[in-house]
Amino acid sequence: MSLAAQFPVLVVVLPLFVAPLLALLANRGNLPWLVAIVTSALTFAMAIALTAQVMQTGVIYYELGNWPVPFGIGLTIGPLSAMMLMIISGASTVALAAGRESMNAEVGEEHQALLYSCWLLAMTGLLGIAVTGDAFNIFVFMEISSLASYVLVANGPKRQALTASFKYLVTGTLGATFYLIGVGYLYMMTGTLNIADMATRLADVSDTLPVMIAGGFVILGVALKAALFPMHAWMPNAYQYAPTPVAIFFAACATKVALFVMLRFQYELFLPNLGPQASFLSSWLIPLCVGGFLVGSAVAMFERDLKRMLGYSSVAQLGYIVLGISLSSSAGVTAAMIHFFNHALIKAALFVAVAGMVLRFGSSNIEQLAGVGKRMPLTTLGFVLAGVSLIGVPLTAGFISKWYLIQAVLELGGLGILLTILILVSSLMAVVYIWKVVEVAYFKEPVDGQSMLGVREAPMPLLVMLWVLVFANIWFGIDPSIPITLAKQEAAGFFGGAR
Amino acid sequence: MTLLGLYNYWIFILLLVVGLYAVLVKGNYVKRMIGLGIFQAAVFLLYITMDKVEGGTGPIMRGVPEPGQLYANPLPQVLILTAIVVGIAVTALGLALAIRIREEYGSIEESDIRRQDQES
Amino acid sequence: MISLLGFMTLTLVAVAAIATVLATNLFVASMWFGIFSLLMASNFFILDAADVALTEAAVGAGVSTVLFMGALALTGEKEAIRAKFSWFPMAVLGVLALALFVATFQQPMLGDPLAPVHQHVAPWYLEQTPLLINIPNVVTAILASFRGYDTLGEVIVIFTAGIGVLSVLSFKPKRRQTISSEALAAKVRGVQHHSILRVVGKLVIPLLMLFALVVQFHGKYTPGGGFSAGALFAAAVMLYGILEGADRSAKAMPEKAMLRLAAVGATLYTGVGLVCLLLGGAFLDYNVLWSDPLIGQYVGILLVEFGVGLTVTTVLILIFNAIANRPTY
Amino acid sequence: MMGMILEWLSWLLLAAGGFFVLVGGVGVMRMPDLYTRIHAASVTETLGTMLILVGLMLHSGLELATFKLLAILVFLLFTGPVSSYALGNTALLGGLKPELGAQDASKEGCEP
Repeated sequence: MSLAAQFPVLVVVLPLFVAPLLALLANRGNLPWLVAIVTSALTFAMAIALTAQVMQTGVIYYELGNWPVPFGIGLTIGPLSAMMLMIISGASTVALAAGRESMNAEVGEEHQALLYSCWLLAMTGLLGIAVTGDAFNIFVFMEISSLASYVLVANGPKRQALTASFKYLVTGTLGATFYLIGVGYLYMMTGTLNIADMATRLADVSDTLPVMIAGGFVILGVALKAALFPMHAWMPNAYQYAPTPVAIFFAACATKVALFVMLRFQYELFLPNLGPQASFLSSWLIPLCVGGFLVGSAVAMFERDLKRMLGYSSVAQLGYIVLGISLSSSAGVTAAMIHFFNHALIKAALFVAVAGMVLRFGSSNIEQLAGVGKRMPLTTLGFVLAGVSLIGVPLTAGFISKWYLIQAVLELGGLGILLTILILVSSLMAVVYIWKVVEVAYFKEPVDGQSMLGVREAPMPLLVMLWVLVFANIWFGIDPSIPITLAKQEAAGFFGGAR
Repeated sequence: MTLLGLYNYWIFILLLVVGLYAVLVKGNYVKRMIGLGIFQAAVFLLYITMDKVEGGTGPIMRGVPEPGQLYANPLPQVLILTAIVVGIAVTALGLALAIRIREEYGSIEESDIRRQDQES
Repeated sequence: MISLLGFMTLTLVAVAAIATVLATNLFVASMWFGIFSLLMASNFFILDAADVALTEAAVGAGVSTVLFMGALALTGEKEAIRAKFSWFPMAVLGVLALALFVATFQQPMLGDPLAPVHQHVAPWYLEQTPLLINIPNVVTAILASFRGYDTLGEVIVIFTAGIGVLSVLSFKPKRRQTISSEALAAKVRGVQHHSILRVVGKLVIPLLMLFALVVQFHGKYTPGGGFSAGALFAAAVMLYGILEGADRSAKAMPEKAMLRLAAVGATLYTGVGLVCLLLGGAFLDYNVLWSDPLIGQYVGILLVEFGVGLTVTTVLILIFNAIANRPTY
Repeated sequence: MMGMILEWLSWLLLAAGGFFVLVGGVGVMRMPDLYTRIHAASVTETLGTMLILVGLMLHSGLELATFKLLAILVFLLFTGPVSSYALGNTALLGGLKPELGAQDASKEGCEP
């Protein structure tokens, strides 16, 4: 078999093979960082090759151990999985490239070998979820990424990182175990674990109560992992107290993988087979998403800490994605997928800029960042442009995803108009909290106690990464062909009946 | 007869509720880890209840199995072997965090920790 | 008759769970948790799940109780007693329990051979294993070969927990350390002079290690395999650590060596998969490992189970030594 | 004929074992403090278990299972009393004074 045919499994196995070896490396200089970024970059290259292949030939199937699918474990890489692979490995590469110096500043030299090993394991877990076609396998890889994420968060400089990590551990394990119960009920009623196979066998048992409960548990478990509105308490905490490069990586892709699982279960399993009951499940999500993006944006407006503010803004943005998913229509899927892609770009850019500021100013408290505009012009400009994309001003990626979301929502008629207004209200709130940072950065005089001498521009790799992301934001604002073709292909897959 | 047939599921529900109650309500971090352990053990019970076949033995086919022999379903057992190790992995990490929190905060009670966080 | 016994053990399990949650002294609670795990293991055996019973007993009752003991020695024993019984969460859980209870009446009965679980995938395994892999223990066949990718993920989960605990506990507490762990262990050895226990320990520990190796390499024929073997071997080392003092068990099984062996175990598993890849098969396809596919499967499963056993053993010992040797405050 | 006697003997042993386990259980409930409870518990541990195991061995006749039961019997013979000793030793070191001893000593006024 040619090497390219092995990519579907190699994209997960490469970091999985390197991570244990990385844990053995002595903490000399930035050797662990180097190994981590090379592996991450290679995975990113493989992900791009896979996406190109998926765009031409459609879904790729790969059977592990050469066992036929319902009996062995099969990997299915559709357009959505390919996009997720790109987002995860891309976010990891960018975060590693931009975050080397801030990681050295925040985490001591002697802890880095284990830290970067956990980083690769977190990435492996997320990639494993995106690639696999087996319901129980998703649980196993979800556990790998979660365990590694708890360790990454616990390495934060301040002592609150420990309690943030413990709360994240309890919530994450509850979510994963709810998901496991859901899969257990599905297995009890269908007798198989492969998602595609389960979909075919679910039709004749779909009216029984245990299948409804299975859907409820899976959605609840995944919502807990994705920090959906009422259960989001752990996410802002984790982003604030985790080392900043970890926050870049998580903000861009960690919670989105849980939404990826929700989207797959909702559209592949519940919608085609459960009929009326499935729309009950998703309509129960709409009020939660509305609550999510209203409360998320509102709290973000009054937040004093920059990273915590972006955490709450992530809660709001995830609310948009779940709104797209819960519309259970082809336009809804397209909107959700496009926002997967664009939100990763926006949040990665914002957090890279914040990493620069925290590195030079030593704190992420907004008041203390006064006058950052004058001292670090390039970083702050990058932050502002990313903020503009977050708000959804035309010619930016944010606008494209908002545009498709509003188009999808308007299909609902009366309710759609109300939802559109609410989306615009939350975008206005986004303007407020981005402006709050801009005002502090440019128009406020630095706090007198703050010595501005030592402060200079952010390190070169961070700036390069920031501006690569900002240009990507603008580029995908003007020519969003790649995410849109992938989204349309996936939507066709679900509704066109190609699968 | 339904009592014996569905009793396993009822005990699963009871353990689920007991485990969740301990995780959500108890303030002590080690007690919450024990609650998490009970909650995961309940899920193990749900899976293993599925594998029992009336009159079947364990899925070990020594020698030539006589045709009529029924075997228990091996698949849930494989899944639960994996889930048990996940449970112990999470418990170990949770306890390590509880130890570090005790050293940094001086206590592992939710109320004390929140009070110290608000003061600082 | 057997399901009546199952009925009894399950009631005991429920009682043990409630007692665990109600106990306010955490040592008592973790003891109850050990009893709960052991009763759960015996119940698994009644439900014809021998492998799971062995692993649950070794991991649930053995290793996790020792970990809880170690953690409690470093944190507080008493739980802050909040007398009030909060109604709101109980009400929510009550509604959830009611919904689940109503659903149970549409679920297949215990032991019902016509249940969907026994229709589609399970019979294929039971028929094909003698032909394709030809080992008696079907559970090990599925664990290592049919769903080998799951178990690979599993080894990585336990490895992540190992380096996670190391990374979290590598931050030495800032406060001055009054007594080093070696001196503390010597003091404890002086006071508790477990001479009788250490003599019997010397007798039991080798037997336990031998049994662990039997379970590891006999896993194809009798219930057992990497996980339970790893847990049993780690339990033997923990018993040695408890009797002789944790510093001696740390000297016997140093942390650096354990981390290396755990990494070797994990990469051994991935390595076997990659070798299958290079030999032209799919990832984790053991048929290509040997000229005759059956022997290929045999060799593949043997190596993979050894990788699992090695990683689980070394990670559990690593965690025990890290927790037991931490200076107390 | 021989089988009949063995059958009866094993049922007899099993019943006796069951009875002693019951006695141990009641003893643990009634005894006042830890040390006397260890006595009651060890009745179950040694006598009750031994009788049940021997009864099972007779029941299963000469097979591999019998040897395994014998191994369990030997293992329990070693670890049972040792664990009760460890419990008592640690309790004493932990400062738990035996209750009955204290009352007689205080009456006669000598150190317990």
